[in-house]
Amino acid sequence: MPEIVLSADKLVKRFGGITATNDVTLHLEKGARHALIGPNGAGKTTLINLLTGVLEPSEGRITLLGEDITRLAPHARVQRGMVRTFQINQLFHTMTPLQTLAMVVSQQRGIGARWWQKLGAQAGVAERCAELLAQFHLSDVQDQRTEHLAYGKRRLLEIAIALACEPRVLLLDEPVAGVPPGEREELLQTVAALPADVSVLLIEHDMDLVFEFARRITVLVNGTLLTEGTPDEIAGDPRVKAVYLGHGEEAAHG
Amino acid sequence: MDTRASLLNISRMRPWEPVLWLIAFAAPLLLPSKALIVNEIAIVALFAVSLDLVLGYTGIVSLGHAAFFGMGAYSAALFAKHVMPDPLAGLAFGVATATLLGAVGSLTVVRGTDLTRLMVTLGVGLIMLELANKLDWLTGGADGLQGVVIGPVLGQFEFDLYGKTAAWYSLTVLLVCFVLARRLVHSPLGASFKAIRDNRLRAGAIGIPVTARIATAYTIAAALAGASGALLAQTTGFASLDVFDFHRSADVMLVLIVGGTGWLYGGIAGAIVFKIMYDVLASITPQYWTFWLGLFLVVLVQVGRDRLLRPWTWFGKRGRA
Amino acid sequence: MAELLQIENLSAGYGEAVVLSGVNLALPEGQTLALLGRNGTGKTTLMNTLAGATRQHAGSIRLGDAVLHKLPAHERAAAGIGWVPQERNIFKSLTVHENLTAVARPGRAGAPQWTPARVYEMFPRLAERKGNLGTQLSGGEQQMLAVGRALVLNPRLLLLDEPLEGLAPIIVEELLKAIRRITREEGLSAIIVEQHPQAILAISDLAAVLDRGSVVHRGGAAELRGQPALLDQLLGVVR
Amino acid sequence: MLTILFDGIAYGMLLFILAVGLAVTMGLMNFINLAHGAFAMVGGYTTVLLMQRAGWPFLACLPLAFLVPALLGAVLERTLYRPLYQRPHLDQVLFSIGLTFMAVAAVDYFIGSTQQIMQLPEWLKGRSEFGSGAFALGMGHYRLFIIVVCALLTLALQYVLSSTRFGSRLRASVDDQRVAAGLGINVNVVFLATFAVGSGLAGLGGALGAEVLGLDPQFPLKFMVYFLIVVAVGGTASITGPLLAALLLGVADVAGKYYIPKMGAFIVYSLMIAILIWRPQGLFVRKGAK
Amino acid sequence: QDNVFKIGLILPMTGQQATTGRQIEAAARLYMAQNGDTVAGKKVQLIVKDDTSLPDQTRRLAQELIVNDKVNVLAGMGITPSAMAVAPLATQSKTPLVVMAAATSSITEASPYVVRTSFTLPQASVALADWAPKNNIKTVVSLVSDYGPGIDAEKFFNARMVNNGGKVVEALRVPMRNPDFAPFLQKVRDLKPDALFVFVPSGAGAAVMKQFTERGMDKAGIKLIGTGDVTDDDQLNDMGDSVLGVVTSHHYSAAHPSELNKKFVDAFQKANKNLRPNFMAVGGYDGMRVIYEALKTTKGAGGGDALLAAMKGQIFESPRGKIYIDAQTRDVVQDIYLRKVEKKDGQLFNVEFDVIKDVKDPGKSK
Ligand SMILES: Nc1ncnc2c1ncn2[C@@H]1O[C@H](COP(=O)(O)OP(=O)(O)OP(=O)(O)O)[C@@H](O)[C@H]1O
Ligand SMILES: Nc1ncnc2c1ncn2[C@@H]1O[C@H](COP(=O)(O)OP(=O)(O)OP(=O)(O)O)[C@@H](O)[C@H]1O
Ligand SMILES: [Mg+2]
Ligand SMILES: [Mg+2]
Repeated sequence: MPEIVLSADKLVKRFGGITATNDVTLHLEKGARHALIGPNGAGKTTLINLLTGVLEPSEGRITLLGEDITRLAPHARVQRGMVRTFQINQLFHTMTPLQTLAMVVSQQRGIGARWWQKLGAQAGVAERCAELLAQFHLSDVQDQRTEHLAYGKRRLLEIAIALACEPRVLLLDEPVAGVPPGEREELLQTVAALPADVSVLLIEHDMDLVFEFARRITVLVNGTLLTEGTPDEIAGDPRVKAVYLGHGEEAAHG
Repeated sequence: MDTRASLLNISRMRPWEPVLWLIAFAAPLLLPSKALIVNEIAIVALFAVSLDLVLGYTGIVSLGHAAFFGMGAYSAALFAKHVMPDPLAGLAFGVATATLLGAVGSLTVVRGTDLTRLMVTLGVGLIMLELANKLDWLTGGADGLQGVVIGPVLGQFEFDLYGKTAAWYSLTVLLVCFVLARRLVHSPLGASFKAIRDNRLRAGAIGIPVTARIATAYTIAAALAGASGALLAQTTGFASLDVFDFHRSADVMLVLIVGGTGWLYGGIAGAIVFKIMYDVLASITPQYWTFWLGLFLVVLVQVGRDRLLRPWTWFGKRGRA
Repeated sequence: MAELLQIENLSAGYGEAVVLSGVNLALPEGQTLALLGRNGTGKTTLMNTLAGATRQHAGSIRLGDAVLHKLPAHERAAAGIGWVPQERNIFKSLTVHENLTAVARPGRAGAPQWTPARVYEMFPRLAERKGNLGTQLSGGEQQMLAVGRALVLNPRLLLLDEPLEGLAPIIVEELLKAIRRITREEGLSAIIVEQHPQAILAISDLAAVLDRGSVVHRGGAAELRGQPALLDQLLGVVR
Repeated sequence: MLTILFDGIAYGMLLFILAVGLAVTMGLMNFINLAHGAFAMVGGYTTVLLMQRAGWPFLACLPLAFLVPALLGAVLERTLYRPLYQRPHLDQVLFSIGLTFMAVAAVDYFIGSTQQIMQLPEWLKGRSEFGSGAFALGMGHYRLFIIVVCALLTLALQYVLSSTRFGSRLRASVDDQRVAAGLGINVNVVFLATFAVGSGLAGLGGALGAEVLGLDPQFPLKFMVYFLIVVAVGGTASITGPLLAALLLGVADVAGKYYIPKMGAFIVYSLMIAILIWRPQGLFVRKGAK
Repeated sequence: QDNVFKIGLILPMTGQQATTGRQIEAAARLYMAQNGDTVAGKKVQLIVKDDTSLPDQTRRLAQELIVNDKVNVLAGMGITPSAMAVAPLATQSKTPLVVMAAATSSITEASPYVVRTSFTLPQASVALADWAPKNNIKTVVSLVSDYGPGIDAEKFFNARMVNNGGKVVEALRVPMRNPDFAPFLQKVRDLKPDALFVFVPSGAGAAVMKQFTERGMDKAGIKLIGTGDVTDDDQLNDMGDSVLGVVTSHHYSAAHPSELNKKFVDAFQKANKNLRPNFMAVGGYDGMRVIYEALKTTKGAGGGDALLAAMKGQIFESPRGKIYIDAQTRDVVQDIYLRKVEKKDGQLFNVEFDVIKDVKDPGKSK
């Protein structure tokens, strides 16, 4: 049986009267390509926020690589290898993509607290940045301030940052929203091509991509786990169709 | 451009920088009558650079920076009075106590919004002021601390009435601190400060220990503020309660904003502009100079600092960032 | 058929930078235009210019009798523009309900009226979150609210900037149906920007493709939909 | 003891009335207007000058103490403030401090730097005493007057901001000026009106506060810290927040100085720091706000 | 150049203490206008600087005046720390420093070059403590601002009060930043002493007065007494009838009944938009006189030490009455008056009704 790297145990999150996450249990295997789908407001983003420590769960337990991280600070979870992207871009608007990535790479390599060396002076940092910039088609805008980039470019940077962290567990919250069709596939291929021991959890409403990418799919509805299974099982599940997929030809847009 | 070169380019020394410093160091010789104001500018500039580290680079507003300034000033003065008159030792002591206070004080700024930080720091500053007032057996209370005698720098250079030694001493300390600060802001650590300023949520999400970094930035800034306070006490041979006063924190903030935040030279530029303007205006109209200073600030903001402080952009195309 | 919207020789941009140049477009009353184009070609800029949120350098825009380009932004809503910005821009310190009521205005006499209640009917999810602040909504909920907020303006022309982004397939399906219904049955016109041409062309009457700030293709939507090769070439899907 | 409570409430109300205008501009419009005190000073001087030089009765001056700064605020909003809404907060700080400096020097130049002292009408000067011993309650009539005026104002403001469409349009304009305009809100008029009212309130506060706090050209700088404390502790999201904060601080300050005078200087600041560290968003924030 | 005699007058011209600066500057200029600006063949030049009450500024300005402008005399000093910061410079450069306002006792000890023409708080408060027990005031509460002069006033008043058989029920100190006196006054009211002794910096005095009456403390049988700062001539007229009858002790009142004073007040008011001179002004006026006389005596020869020597021991008639500069302590010795606020010609004045002659600064005898 494959090793479980990340697991959520009976997670509950309440906002006042709303229960956004209701008793959710989820296991992510080593090397998983796992998708999380569900109607709008089902609690997908909330779940990611709980896993990464942006929110504190009302109840339940989170384990990462065998360690209980329920109360761990967000940055400490990143240092243990769990990285996420945001549904709504969270970027460093006064820095350039290059500076941003150089900072993230330094941070990732444990030299983020050095104050006596220049950013980018250490061996390999600049090279790694160049690689990432090229991979995400950002080389041409590497020296522009992030706030002046077009939305699509900013979206790419959002994901590039996460990958620069060299994650072992990667949580992607609608990563390709705003990215044009051609580049979507390419982007997901980049993700899919991550080393086999990296586990990925993907939230996405573009079903073509989800079914192409995922080996397992979990469906969340109203904060509760509806079902979990292989893509084929999910695609055929009438309950999923009723609450999420719909029936029309336009269902999976694109 | 090659990524590495492009990255390192940002921190390259610009040709005008050594020129600026040379002029600064030559000033007390060329204009001996202005040595005292050069000294004062250097002190304020150092104070403003310190604020820039927290405000400009880390995005932490502080209206209580005088707490560290005052701590440095009183520590250095008391050290000279009770332990030994050597200025460098006193400076080190002032920096040390201010650093300590900064480390403790940083607990109050790691959480909250801009407004909360503004007020908490302000509160800490005012409490320090009241404390210094109450501890009058140590600080001399509201009359100020007297009997401070500062020895010669390095056992060689006496503080003279013309203020030349003072000016060079302060300029040297400013230069050393500035070089260190410059190193810092272009380093990975400095980049993480900027990241926290721009987007704290994301900074945490890429593994930056946000709280600890804010505390670090704040403590470093406190150390520099302490140094500038110590310089003031040593070059005037006096310390009084107003080193802790609210207006000092407010003034240094104005100085920094005038010069521009997040630039390091902003603090220096602001100090030069502000002090010279005060000196000129106040000698023309000692009663109403605040009006003209206010007018300057209003115009500065309305016209835009970039265009006012960088004359070469007055005629060029606008909109280039 | 009378043209509702008439754009002539429009150029616009940010600061001094010019993004759009020489754009000509026309849209008859009650019709829907699919506005397509790759990333960064100026689709959002065009929408924002219509809404008065971007600096217009030259050209003219007319909406019915109104000379739109001479009106300040806030009067354009009265003239009949209903805008759904790309980044949603929900008012974060207002509740869902306040987001709707703050901007709601009565429509033209005789036409069916959009009210907050009707928006809730269309998106029941919003009704459940009526008292939540803007920031406390999920991404999809924000998108629904942005659409609803544009509808309660009772516009004559809806500007929808990537309205399907982030919505669940089933909602997408329903929203598309709703848009079709609103345009066909209530005489509303709409411009829809989308990254995915297929879904949107299916419900549009006309199509236009932007590239580097200029219109490079104009025609019927069904026509374009039937020519995947042309579409791919225009949108640069296959590179 | 009740007297102390009463004095504390009156003092708190006074702080509130001085700060409420700032809560409006800073909290609702998101503009750091440190020149707030200058508008308060304008209101104060309007009243004092009208009473001293034109012999107007106190009550008749109050509407003008509102209107004059409101009008001034409106003019300045149109000319100087408006271009700065989109600018960084620090620029706003610089600008509004500059404006304050100018106001201070100008008042000094035209009116002089001495304290202006206001003569209240007789019916406000008195004092009523009730009960005795620990429950003795002495109420200065003027303080009572402040409490009443303040309470009425709060109710009116709270109603306008939370229950009218104007309130939500204002907050929408602040959240996103560009989009609000694009959705048909006349942002300029909304801001103009709000700023004018905020300035007017400041002026009213200045007029009412001049009696207790004194009035000289330094007024805007001297009391800036107090305005800020009230707004910070109360949070900027509502009107009731600053009100409760002002009351809490007022009572704590007065009681503290009465019972432990030696700690007098520390009380307000320590309380503020404690509260803000405990609740960094302010003590009374709108339910559920981030 | 050699024929110019420069006086560097450093004062707070802006900020909280601005009125101090204004009064002194006006008085100094008045003295020069009345006595000409040429003395002993030298042209007297007054250089006014604003230190905004910041000691480090005072110090820098003084230093610049000494080394750049080569002033012959430094003068002014609005607050104690300013004077203290400048004192070492006076010693180092052998420049006489004429203190015209700052009132803490110890200033004259900070440098042998300091000469004071204002007053000290012990001077004023001790006189009051002598008067009070003889006038049915047996128990007092003292209320002072929590800074140097306030603490001086408290110390000397209370000690002398006890010495004279009175009783000090409580000594209250008010923080410098204190917008509302209510809690302190309420405390006093609950303690029910015969009188409340007040020292607050001029400016805050009016607020205390008003709140005192508003609280009905006079009706509860508590008298208000204090040093003259509380009923500062500058503002007295605006304080309203509630201050009628308040007894204070001070060295100067604009209502001092002498020919010289009448002339001084009239001329001052004429030159300054009807502003009434207060005790600050008289400090500045007399300070200028001390400098002028010293210059006359030395004929401008001999530098700072000679000037200083010529300042010591000057005896003359000032608008406040006869004063002299004690040669030993360089501090002013003067009559302290007990005054009561009364209405004359529709205006409020501190009318003198008793005098204690030749009061030295009691702080020096310690
Ligand atoms: N801070 C909050 N306070 C109150 N309710 C909240 C808060 N944050 C989220 N919610 C509610 O919790 C529910 C789950 O939100 P979440 O963002 O997790 O949905 P989601 O599954 O990511 O949806 P989408 O696909 O639309 O992004 C939503 O209905 C939302 O309104
Ligand atoms: N605020 C801005 N300031 C300066 N330039 C901008 C700004 N916003 C967009 N641009 C530039 O304008 C161009 C067009 O951008 P626009 O957002 O209109 O494209 P788009 O077609 O909507 O792209 P997307 O599909 O990514 O939304 C881009 O090159 C972008 O860099
Ligand atoms: Mg989501
Ligand atoms: Mg777009």
